Amino acid sequence: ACGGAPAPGGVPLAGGNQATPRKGGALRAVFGGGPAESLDPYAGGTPVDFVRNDVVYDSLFVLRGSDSVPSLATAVEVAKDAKSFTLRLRENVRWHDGSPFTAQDVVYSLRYMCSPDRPFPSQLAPYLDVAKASATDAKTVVVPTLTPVGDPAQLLAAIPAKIVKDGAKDFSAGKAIGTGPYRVDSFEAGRQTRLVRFDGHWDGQAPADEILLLSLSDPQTAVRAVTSGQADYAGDVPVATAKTGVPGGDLEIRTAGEANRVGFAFVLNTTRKPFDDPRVRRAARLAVNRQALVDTVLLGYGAPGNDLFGKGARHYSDLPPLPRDVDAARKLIKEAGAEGAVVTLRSAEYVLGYNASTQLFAEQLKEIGLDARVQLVGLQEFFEPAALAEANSVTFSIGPSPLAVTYGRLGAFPSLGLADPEFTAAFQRALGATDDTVRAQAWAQVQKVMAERGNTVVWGQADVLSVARKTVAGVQVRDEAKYPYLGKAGLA
Amino acid sequence: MNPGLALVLRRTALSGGLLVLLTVVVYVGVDLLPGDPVTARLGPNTSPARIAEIRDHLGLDRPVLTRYTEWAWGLLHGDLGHAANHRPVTEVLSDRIGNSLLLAVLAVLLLAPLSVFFGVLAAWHRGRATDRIVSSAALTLVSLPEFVVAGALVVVFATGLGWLPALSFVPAGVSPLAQPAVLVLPVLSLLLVGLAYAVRVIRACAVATLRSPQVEFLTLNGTPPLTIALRAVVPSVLPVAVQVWLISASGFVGGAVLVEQVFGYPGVGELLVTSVRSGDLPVVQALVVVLGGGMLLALVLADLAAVLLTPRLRTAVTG
Amino acid sequence: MKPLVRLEDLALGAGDQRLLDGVSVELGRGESVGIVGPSGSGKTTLALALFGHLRPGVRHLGGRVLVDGHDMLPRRAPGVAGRVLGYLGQDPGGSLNPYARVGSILRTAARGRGAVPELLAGVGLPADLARRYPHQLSGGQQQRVALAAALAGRPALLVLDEPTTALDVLATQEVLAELARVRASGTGLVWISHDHGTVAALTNRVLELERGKVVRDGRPLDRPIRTAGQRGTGESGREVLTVRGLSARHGKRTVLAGVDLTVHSGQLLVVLGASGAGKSTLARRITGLHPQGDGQIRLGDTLLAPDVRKRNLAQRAALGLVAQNPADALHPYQTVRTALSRPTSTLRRTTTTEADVRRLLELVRLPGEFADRLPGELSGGQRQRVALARALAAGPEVLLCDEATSALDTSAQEEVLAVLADVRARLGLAVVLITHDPHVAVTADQVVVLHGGRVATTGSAAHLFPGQDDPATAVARLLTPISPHDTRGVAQA
Amino acid sequence: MRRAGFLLLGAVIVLVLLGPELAPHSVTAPVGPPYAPPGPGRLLGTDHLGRDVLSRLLAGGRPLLLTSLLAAVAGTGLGALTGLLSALLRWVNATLFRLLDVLAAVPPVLLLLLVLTALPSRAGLVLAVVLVSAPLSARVARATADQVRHRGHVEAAVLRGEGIGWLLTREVLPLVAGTLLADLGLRFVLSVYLVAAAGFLGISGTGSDWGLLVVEALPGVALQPWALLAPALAIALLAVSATLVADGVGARAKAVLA
Ligand SMILES: Nc1ncnc2c1ncn2[C@@H]1O[C@H](COP(=O)(O)OP(=O)(O)OP(=O)(O)O)[C@@H](O)[C@H]1O
Ligand SMILES: Nc1ncnc2c1ncn2[C@@H]1O[C@H](COP(=O)(O)OP(=O)(O)OP(=O)(O)O)[C@@H](O)[C@H]1O
Ligand SMILES: [Mg+2]
Ligand SMILES: [Mg+2]
Ligand code: NI
Repeated sequence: ACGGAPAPGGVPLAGGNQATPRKGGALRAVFGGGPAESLDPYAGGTPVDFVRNDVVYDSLFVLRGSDSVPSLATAVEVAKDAKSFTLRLRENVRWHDGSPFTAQDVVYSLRYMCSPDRPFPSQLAPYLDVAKASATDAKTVVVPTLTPVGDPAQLLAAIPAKIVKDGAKDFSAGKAIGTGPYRVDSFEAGRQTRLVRFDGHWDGQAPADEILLLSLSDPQTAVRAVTSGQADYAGDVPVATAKTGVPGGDLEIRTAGEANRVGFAFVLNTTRKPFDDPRVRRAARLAVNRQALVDTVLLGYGAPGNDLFGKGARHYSDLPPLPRDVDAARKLIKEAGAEGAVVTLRSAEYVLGYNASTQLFAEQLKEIGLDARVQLVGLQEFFEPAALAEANSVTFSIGPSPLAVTYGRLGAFPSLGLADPEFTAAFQRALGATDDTVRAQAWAQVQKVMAERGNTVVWGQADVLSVARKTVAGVQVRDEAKYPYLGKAGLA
Repeated sequence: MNPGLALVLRRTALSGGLLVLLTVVVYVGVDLLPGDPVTARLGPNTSPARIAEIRDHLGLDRPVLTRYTEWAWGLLHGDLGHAANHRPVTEVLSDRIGNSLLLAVLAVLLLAPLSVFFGVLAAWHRGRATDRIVSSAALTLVSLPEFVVAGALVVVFATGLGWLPALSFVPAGVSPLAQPAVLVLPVLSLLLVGLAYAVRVIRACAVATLRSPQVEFLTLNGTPPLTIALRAVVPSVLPVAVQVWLISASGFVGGAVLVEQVFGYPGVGELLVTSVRSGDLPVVQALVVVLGGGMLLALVLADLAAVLLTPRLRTAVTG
Repeated sequence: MKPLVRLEDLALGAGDQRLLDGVSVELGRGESVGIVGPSGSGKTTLALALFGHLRPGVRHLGGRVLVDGHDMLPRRAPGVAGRVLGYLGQDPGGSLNPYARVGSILRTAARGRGAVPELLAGVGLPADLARRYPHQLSGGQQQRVALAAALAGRPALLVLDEPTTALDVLATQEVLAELARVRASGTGLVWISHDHGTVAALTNRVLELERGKVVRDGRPLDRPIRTAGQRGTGESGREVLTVRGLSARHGKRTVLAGVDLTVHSGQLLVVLGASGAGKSTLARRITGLHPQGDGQIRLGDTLLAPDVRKRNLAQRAALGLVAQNPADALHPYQTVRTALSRPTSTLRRTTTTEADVRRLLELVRLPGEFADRLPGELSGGQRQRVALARALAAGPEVLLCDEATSALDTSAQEEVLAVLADVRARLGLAVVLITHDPHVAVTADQVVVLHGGRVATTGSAAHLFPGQDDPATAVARLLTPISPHDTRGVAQA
Repeated sequence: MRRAGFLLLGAVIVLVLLGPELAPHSVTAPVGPPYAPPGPGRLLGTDHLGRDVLSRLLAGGRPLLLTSLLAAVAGTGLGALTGLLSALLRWVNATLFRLLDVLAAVPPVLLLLLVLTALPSRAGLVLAVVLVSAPLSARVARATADQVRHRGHVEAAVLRGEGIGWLLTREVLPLVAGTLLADLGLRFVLSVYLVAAAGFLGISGTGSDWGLLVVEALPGVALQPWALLAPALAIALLAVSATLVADGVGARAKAVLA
């Protein structure tokens, strides 16, 4: 299913070992990490933080494929006006210290995660009125919303919303407590976390006795950890490494599968010339050589995109990609009078491949008569609002998050969103719809506008690759494939 | 008072003043860097309005001098503030600084004798094959980026021969000293890169000494080459060599990012770069103070060493 | 018996010039031989050739050097230097490793044989010098330490290139006595010197070189005692330089105290004193190179700042200095022309013509083509003369010469002194001459004798060197301490 | 050996200067698949974007010389100047040199960032490298000059009223030039990578020079080692040949400096 021609050694296996892992043993996994890690689920932002949080803490809902399934919450009831919802919580859940899980924990967690004091405040904040959230009894929580939210379970599953214990403030190694299948034994930021199985987990016991999470900032080093036998699994491996292949018969390169690909895009700024003109936007989409980008930037590990984010998410419109047509693009540019217009393409190596794709995109835009200039910047300044507002295009990628999350994010940023009345109306309708058919219609309309005159040039869907010992089994994807769920993983 | 001691005290006091200057410059400078902690962290996932709200909440919009004063006040009380992830900065720094110092000290301990050995050896055989080999090898080694050197070492000693671990994993809370094997390759990588510079400079100094009349005198009186090297050449290169070692050591502590990354060794270099990238200003500022303070101290020591090792300067101070 | 050293038709050259031309000599074991000859005749070149050592720029044109049966050219046979041959060069200051203390230098040289205090005592130096660094020694002390180091190796043949140039008469006698002992123990000597007295005292065979050729090989000439030069008249012009209560410190050590001195225009003032008495320090104090100390220095009516950096150009131009060590006083990479033209251009702000350079070279009896040479391509005496010419270049009012003729043979020395006398007479130049040479001392108008940093005696030459007294004896008498306390002077005060 | 050095250096310099004209392919546009191995028409293969490595190598020399060499020369020059002045003048040692100490105390990466923020251009890059290297060169220069500044000829020059310029350039510099040249050679290589590191941090003011080529080639080094080795070796070649020549010339023609 992969485009291009992967090298003999580099054909990735979808999904990996499907066997049920045996009970016991220690799983050693490497992820990107660093000194900024934290056991506080709202204070750390590195990959290993997300992986660790997933097994130490539980969420109210989790994503399985495109569906949100109950976790700490068993059900959610949405009010008619979609301006509040009621959560029913699971019985017999215990914290790592043995105390019972209550509705008060959820209320506290919602407030905790949305507070601006958090280094990474939850993205639920614009949706939920957490100050007014209340526990009506030990297992029921009512949460008013700030805008109509028709399907809160999707949001609660897709946006990391780990539940911490009521009153928890101190998340140092001995104190960090969750309800998840593993508890923290020892932790040192940027080095490693030792997690041991929590036998009292509500979802049954996890297979591995112990998970050792190793933090490395350099992906190549991470792969070397596996090839040299010092680890069993390395997540989010660069395509070049995959292409090189791994030595030895007991290692394999895996992909998280087509449904878990990440959409790579250039988001055009519709608040500025020349991309304020839909014709020029369309020209850019006609100009981009999707297959070349997939073959070069992704080394074939992926497929051309259709300019819509959210492949694999619910209500995604699987339209065919726009075929490349340089002549038509030139004509559109001429019509719009944008010949020779200067366009700055802002990028940083936020994700491997951003800069490369931007450089190629610039070459392709030059072919249709735009004066494309690549603006490569450092990570620390990449997302400066003022600078983003000045750039004509920003390189960006989003995984298969629910469409509400994806378009919500883009819309929050004037220079990333699409200022189009039809689009905005349809989006609001989709977000607030409590009925699934209405929702499906609304999303279809949102994506139709995007496909016609949208501003996201999603040129490719990239495989999420990992390197693993063949015996590593049970690795699941819940929200993003880059941060797999290890709660059911172990050695077969 | 002993004039030597007086010199040290005066220089140390002066360095204290310089450190204050450094903190002002760096605090303000870092503050002016593009990007701010909140945007760098939250990125595009958060609307500009919300970002502004959080910035305001954290007091990032207050005048920089106000914040500097607060920060400096905390500094005086040993409080370096909190990192972006709310850990006390002192805690974030402490283990990494130790690790980096360990690496740097080991590398310099090896660098010092080796650089003098190869530098003097090349100078002794100046213009001949040994010199060419040493000099060219040195230059080639520096020309190859550190990660290539480090990578080659891994391929040979870890992947190939299997003598040493490819990665310097150390369990949480354990000092790398407990597993000395993990230190070998990182130290070696730093050493090879640092050696080149030291060898070349020391060679140049030694060549000047070897052309001097005192060496002619010693040679003509049949002094064994080793004695000449040890008594006349080595002492003459030491005042300069000390500066070179110091320069290398400072590079080993704060600039060993790539070596640290290749071996997964948790050191200060990586901390500095990631903190800069993620806009974690309290950590950056604290690091600069600690590294800068350490460097200023080391510079005082190097100045002192230069005086002590140059007889004319020493006798001018001590009478 | 097999000779220890054999030179066969040795020829060395530099550029298109022959420095040594067909030199054939044999030296037996234990034999002592003097080498004499005018400055630039090739003495040092010959001495170095024995070691198979050629200075940069010098080429081996032909012939052999055999030492103990080994060929030394083109490559030095190993094991000869040190065991068979020992060496002391013309530039003693430079021979000492500046990074080692005297004690360490001597221990290295002795290689375990001989204790440092004995080695120092052998050359007439106190044992407490062992803790000093070479730069803390006076010129004469440096020379004796270097000699002690050369002696310490106990080779079969010692090659000594003008080893007493910086020594006063008393110290010379001590050194000669030590060398006589060394000789008696069977060590041979190659003694290069301009002082025929010492040559006669230590050797029974002399080689005379001229333009790289051996022109005489025979017994040392018992030359008649040099005709004493023109005695000073004691007449004096106006006061140009007055020094009152001058003292000097090196750190905590006071090396000069309460020195009063008046220099009149046209006068020749000779400063005498044992090695280490403070003569060079006095010169350095006056010229402002050594500002640590008290007292007043007046040039005419103006009070001079102690530090030369605080003096203006006219004041600097008025005082000329020829430093004791010419090897170090000339920049190794600057040609003679540069050395001679800079003083005028900086001090007098005029450009120097080629004729000026030639005139200056002519003054010190050097050929004009030397203008393009680097110091390394000059002989010791030639370097000294360039340094003197440089000091004269800016036309000073007072010229301080620190052993400015020590490396010159008698005739060159006389010529140079005659030039100075001429300039004194014509232009009223005052010359302060620091010297160990009694024959020069007697030509003074005024004599100042330093003792342990204080002025011990001062007076006219006529007064201090009465009648037909032999100058050497007279100087020796002046230098002899009056009481034991005196030897220590202020140095240890 | 010296001849070989000269030939080598000459060849490298010709290549560097004419390189951009000799480049057979576009420097920015892909000419084939990414990480293609060397083959006919693409002597050194392609890089991660499928661009011709040889062309990029040929084009990357000039910016390298313009930035890194200039920066290294300026850095060592400024450092040596301050270092030598500090050895000769007490007040310089007490003021300027101390300021350099402060500079030395700022981690290079940060200094680079700060300067480039204020001056985001090639000039800023040069300035940053100068500021990073000057304090270190200054120390080496001062320590070396301290060994020779007491010599008789320096005193003679002071006596005859030579200005600081003469003392510095004519009396002391020739004696310490060997050490400073050694320092310069290494500063050059280090500045190449400092400039590359700037690119790494996303703050490059230059197009693509050899340092950047090395950094870009790193992730795919296993697939296309030539993309990394070629520029790295080119840097080494430049450094080694320049050093061989400098050593040879320095040993022979000291007088030229004086
Ligand atoms: N490298 C050289 N190039 C050219 N001429 C040289 C070189 N070295 C020495 N000479 C010349 O060789 C001659 C002999 O020099 P040498 O040092 O042997 O003289 P010397 O007899 O020791 O004189 P002095 O008594 O002045 O020390 C001198 O005229 C000197 O100028
Ligand atoms: N840097 C120094 N530190 C301490 N003592 C010194 C230093 N330099 C010289 N001296 C001492 O000062 C005294 C005077 O030295 P000076 O060089 O003036 O002697 P001098 O009369 O010129 O002797 P000479 O005839 O041997 O040249 C000597 O005893 C010497 O050892
Ligand atoms: Mg001589
Ligand atoms: Mg003297
Ligand atoms: Ni050898």
